[in-house]
Amino acid sequence: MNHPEEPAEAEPLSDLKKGQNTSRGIYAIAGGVMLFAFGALVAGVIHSHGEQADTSKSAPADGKIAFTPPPESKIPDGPGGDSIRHGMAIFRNTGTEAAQYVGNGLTCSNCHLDAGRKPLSAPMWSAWVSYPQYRSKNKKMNSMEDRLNGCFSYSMNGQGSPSGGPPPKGDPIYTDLEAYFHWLATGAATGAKLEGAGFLKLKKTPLGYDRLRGQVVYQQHCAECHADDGQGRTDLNSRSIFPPLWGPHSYNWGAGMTQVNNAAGFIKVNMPLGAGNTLTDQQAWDVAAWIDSQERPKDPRQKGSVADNAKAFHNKEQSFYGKTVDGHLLGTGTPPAH
Amino acid sequence: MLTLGLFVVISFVVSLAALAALIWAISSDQFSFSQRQARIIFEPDEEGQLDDPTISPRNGRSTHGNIEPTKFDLLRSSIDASTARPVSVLIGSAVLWLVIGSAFGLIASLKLHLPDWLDTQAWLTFGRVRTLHLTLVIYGWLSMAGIGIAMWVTPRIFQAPLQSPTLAIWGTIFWNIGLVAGVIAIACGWSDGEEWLEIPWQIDGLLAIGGALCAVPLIRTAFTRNVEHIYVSGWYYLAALCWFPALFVIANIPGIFVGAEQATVNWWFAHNVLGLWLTPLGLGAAYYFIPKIIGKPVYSYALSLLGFWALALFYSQVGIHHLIGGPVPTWVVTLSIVQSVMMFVPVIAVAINQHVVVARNMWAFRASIPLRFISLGAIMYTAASFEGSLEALRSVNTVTHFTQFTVGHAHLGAYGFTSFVFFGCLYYMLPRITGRDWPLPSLIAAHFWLVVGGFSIYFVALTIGGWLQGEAMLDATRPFSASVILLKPFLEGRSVGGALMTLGHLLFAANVIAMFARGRHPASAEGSVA
Amino acid sequence: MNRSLPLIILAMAILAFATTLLVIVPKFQIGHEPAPAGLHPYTAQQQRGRDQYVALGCVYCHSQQPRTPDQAPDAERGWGRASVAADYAYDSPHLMGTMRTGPDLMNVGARLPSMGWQLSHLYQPRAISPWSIMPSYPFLFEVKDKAAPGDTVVWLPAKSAPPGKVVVAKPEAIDLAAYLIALDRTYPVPSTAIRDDGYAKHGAGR
Amino acid sequence: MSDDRRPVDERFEPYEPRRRVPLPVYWIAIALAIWGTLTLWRDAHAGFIAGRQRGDEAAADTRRAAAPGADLFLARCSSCHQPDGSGIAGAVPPLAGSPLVKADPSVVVRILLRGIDGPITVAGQHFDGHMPSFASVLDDDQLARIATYVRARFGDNASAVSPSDVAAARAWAAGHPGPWRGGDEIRAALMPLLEPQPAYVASLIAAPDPSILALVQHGTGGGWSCASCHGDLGEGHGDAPRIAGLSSPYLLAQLRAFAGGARTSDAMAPVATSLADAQKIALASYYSQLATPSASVPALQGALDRGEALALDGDSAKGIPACFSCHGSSGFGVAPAFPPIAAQQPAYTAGRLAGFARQAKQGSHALMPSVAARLDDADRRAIADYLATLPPVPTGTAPPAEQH
Repeated sequence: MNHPEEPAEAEPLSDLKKGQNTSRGIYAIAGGVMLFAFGALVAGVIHSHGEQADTSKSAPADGKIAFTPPPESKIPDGPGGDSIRHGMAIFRNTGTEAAQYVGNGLTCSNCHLDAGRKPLSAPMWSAWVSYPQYRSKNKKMNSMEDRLNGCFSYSMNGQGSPSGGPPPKGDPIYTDLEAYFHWLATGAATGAKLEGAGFLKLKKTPLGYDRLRGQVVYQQHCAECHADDGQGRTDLNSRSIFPPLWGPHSYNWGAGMTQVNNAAGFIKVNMPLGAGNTLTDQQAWDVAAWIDSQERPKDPRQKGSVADNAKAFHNKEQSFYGKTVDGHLLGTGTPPAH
Repeated sequence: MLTLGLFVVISFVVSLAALAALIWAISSDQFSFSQRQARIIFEPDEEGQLDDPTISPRNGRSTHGNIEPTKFDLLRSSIDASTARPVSVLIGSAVLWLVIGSAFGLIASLKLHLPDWLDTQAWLTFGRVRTLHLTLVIYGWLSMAGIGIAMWVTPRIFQAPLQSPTLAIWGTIFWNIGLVAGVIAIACGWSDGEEWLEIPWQIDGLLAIGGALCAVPLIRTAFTRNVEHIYVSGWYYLAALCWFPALFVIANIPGIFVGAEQATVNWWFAHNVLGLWLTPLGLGAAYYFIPKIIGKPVYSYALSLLGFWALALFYSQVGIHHLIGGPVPTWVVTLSIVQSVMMFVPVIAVAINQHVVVARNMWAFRASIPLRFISLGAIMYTAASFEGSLEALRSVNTVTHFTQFTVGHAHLGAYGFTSFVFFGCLYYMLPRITGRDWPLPSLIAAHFWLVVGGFSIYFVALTIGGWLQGEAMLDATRPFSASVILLKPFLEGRSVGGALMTLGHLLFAANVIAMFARGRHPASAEGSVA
Repeated sequence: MNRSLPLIILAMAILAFATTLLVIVPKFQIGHEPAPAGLHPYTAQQQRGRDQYVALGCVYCHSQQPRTPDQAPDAERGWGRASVAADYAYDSPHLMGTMRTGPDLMNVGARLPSMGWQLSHLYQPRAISPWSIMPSYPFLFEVKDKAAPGDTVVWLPAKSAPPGKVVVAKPEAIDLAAYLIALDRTYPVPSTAIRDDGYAKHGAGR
Repeated sequence: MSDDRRPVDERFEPYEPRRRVPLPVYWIAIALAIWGTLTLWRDAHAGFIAGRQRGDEAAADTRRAAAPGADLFLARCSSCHQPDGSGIAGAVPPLAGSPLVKADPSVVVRILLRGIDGPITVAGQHFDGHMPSFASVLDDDQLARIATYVRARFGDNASAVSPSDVAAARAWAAGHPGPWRGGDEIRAALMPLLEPQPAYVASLIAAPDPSILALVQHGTGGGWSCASCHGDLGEGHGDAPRIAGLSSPYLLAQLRAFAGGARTSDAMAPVATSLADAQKIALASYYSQLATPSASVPALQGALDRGEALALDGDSAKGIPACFSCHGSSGFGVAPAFPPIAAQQPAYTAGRLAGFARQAKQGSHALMPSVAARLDDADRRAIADYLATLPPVPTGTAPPAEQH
């Protein structure tokens, strides 16, 4: 009856054995709690690691300050808020809210996407903190109102509007737009270099830009929305959904967008809408050249001939203004709309 | 809401309290039990000798010398003689159903990637063939083989001849008639329509009677036993033989449950068939045969107590994890999830008990194919239970639910564990029953390697394929068709594995038939050594 | 553990405890849910089709229990809102299923309400979805030279149609398709409806 | 010889030695018990959250019901008529100062119920408008609140409109199907004193060929009938899309894409393949002319607020442009390439967006794949459900009378 693996026979519980049981119980409970804590720790580490992978995206770039404008829901109530809201409405529906001063089919938010919020489409929060500013365009210190006046004159083709020009100095349109910009820039430091300001400065490509190569790109990537003739498209109520890119309803020859480099930078980042950065740099340059080598309303600054005006205002630009394309002198201007 | 939340808490607290009480009882020796009683049957020189009747001097392998017969051998011979006839009938039927059932399984598997094959007859459509496979292997092969093994082992551990063996034979006949009727009904499209409960309830009565007739002799034997202590296998067998009839009858009563209620009953039953019927049958067998073949006892009495009662406590409440994310109350699902994970406790207890003795005697594992079958089966029980506990976690279940992963898991439990254990047991038992050596010993190894290889292919294919299928279904950007297309090569792999397994079963059946065909050895049929 | 009777009694008591929790209490809880107003009992034809569904074992590849958006994109696949216990008020046997070898069918009638499509698909799924591994059910159809009046002719794409013959649906096929089309649980259910909410998380899915 | 051998004698019968339960087993048991308790608590909490989520929807409904109509106006009207009711020059008539708003309450309600299709002059400005019908997407109570709000704000505090007024107008509108045919008809029926209105010139729409109607209704001539999946009026079901009112070129392009394999759909491919090109052209034309009420309701538990924000403004943080910046205000579409998305079946919208996201994963840089790749599950459900609440595109004609 000798079983070597067998521990001693069960005996009546002695006090010693009871003590052993108690200490074993303590060991068991302590070990169990520790095991649970260890398990929870491991699970927690795995879990938080998974979460980190999601959020480790935004890294600051070249010393510029990242900035996010406040959400629309944060617009304050009261008269101040009303002004901000109206500014936003003008920005989005310029042709309705500032109908007197708009001479084409565009709105501010056609180029300043997402109602002036989107980085690298000249967002208004970055514009607000960089004015007043000296501009070589008109060789003077510009206030924000001066700048907006320029927008109405050129990009919105004020000359073709019912009033024949931009809103007069001191018009509440300026105030409301500025209120909106000021609110968008909430928390941004004045004069700071913000990440995503202005348009992308697209590097030149070895091939340069070519309008005929651009025509191919246009047909492939742009015409579905902006139409073959560049006149954009409207919904069934004739409301413009895709803005006209040239012709009488587009921006005039004084607008910054007529400069191929500006257009190329804008296109590269933002177009096709929702699929930005899918075109190559070369495609962006070429298609910008195609668009900006089409006729559009004349430069309102033009006093004499196109050639004179080209010398006065366009000589330092990468622009087709004053050049002859397919036998047509660009800058002559389209006939007035309507 | 509050009262139902209370229910969950109460049920879990009750289970935990029961577990704690059990642990306390074990650690403070509350179970009066005399080792002497259980051990009186042994002689000091019995341990450490391989006992494997598939190894005979005829094939040149013998591990121990000729030991003089003892009084105990005489007793054992008369015990074996009392069970020989009913066990032979049960096992013969079981092996027949195994072959037919696995053939249907192979057809079903092939149809999943050859959907236009055999499509002109209604009874050969996938939905019926698959059901015939499940019904035949669960109620034909596993249940009958399990009962047969229990019927052979129980009188041995009780050291008493089987009481009323004729009842058991009648039970087998009823069970077989019920099974055949059920199978024909399903093939004709007459089905109760719930998974694991397809046999029409009108026919289930025959199975219930058959099962009861088989259970009565065993329970009677338990009450007339000649040893005081009940060996651990006996606990599992006694409990399973009481659990299963209760489950089967309750789940088959028609007209009480409707809709979502019926689903809870369905899965309460279906999982308990695994947990409270096949698992105890398999574990009981493993608890007897592993030490028996090695000739050394399992690790610890206290552990087997913990393993058995924790299994009863937790396994009975896990069924609703088949309805995670489904239209049943959150608290039932959560309860089943928690209890599924608590299953780690009994599984670890059983694993230590069974694996330690094998690990310390690897020479026996290498030498004996029956032990290899049984011990691999026990390992796969551990694996299947761990996998099942993890699969019940909500995060894992989201992926694996509704996929072939669960099919792989079900086969790990029902095939890898139970069938492997039963194969090993039958290889050990049949020479004892018939008094003859296996007529085709070389087929035993072939059987082993075919089913091991086949099942490995089967399980790996479905586990990987099922997981990928689940991931595809969770990704809304992938169409549903993606989950089907990616699965096809894995389904083909499954057929390859299934074909190997079926081939192995044919070899096994050939061996069994050849053995029975030669009849019982006259000496052992006499029931006496002299 | 030396006596069998206490062992058996305790084992059965544990099972009774589990049965109470998993079967009896849920039965009363679910049983108290009224059938939704939008859910109708099956018509005789739909019930016959349902019996076909059971007999052919459709449930082994098709679940009928969409999950919540918190857990899985079932709704995005058009399988419908997550089902609740009361949706099954008229289902016996229940056909929730546990496999999705094929798509969920809880709302297949809302998703694919075309009888013609269902019949073509039952005759030969691969005529419609080449990737499908669903069995074809030719024994639910007759192939005739010419359709008789009153026959339901099944349209098939040219590559799958038997040349020069027409495929006509037997009543069993029409019943089954009628049942499938009746599977439409898109009516609203109360916010207190019973289902497993264990996947709900703060902010998830909202 | 061996046949006569007795089986080898057995000596060993298994037993269990006495040995204590190893401590690690206790550790695992205790750790699991703690885990189980926490899990039970957490899941009970999850049930509580789910209940509250559903409760939140109900609460939001009550909140909306209690609001005097301003939020409904902002959600339903302002994208065209503008938040201040000024309309859009040349496109959408103003509400502020419009005589229609100040007139009898039934005028506003009946316009909301039927929509307008045709020329109209408001405050001296000429429009050729298409206003959708809200009859199928808003209930009497909601319409009453919008009408009340519009009249109070833009109609010099004109009297309130009650749901019963709307119900009465609905009964009347049942006998007058289709949209108002321009200001002329409104002037004739409701407001004789309205300023002179331009004449409505009925556009000539050829009656559909009987063979096309047979194809639509019975599938005679190839494929399952269109109506059996897309509904009698092309309103869609589940993930079969609404096709009524989609532009003819768009529909034709899709049919050809299904036939050619450029667009995949298990159900559409066999049908499109079996249709002759002339049939495709006729079907596209037929469905483009149907003005069918919306049959779409939110079904994906999407967050409608999020959906509205995405549709109107997009999400700049995720680089998602507004849906309406291409698909037109109110999701009415921009011919020919951008289909109407308003009143679309939500399961179809969500599934299509998911399909686009898939294309993006496979390397497509096309427009919709690029956008859809930035939407997650919740966004797709939100957009789909929001679009389902919108009125259907107000174009084409009323459905053929024999189909009612």
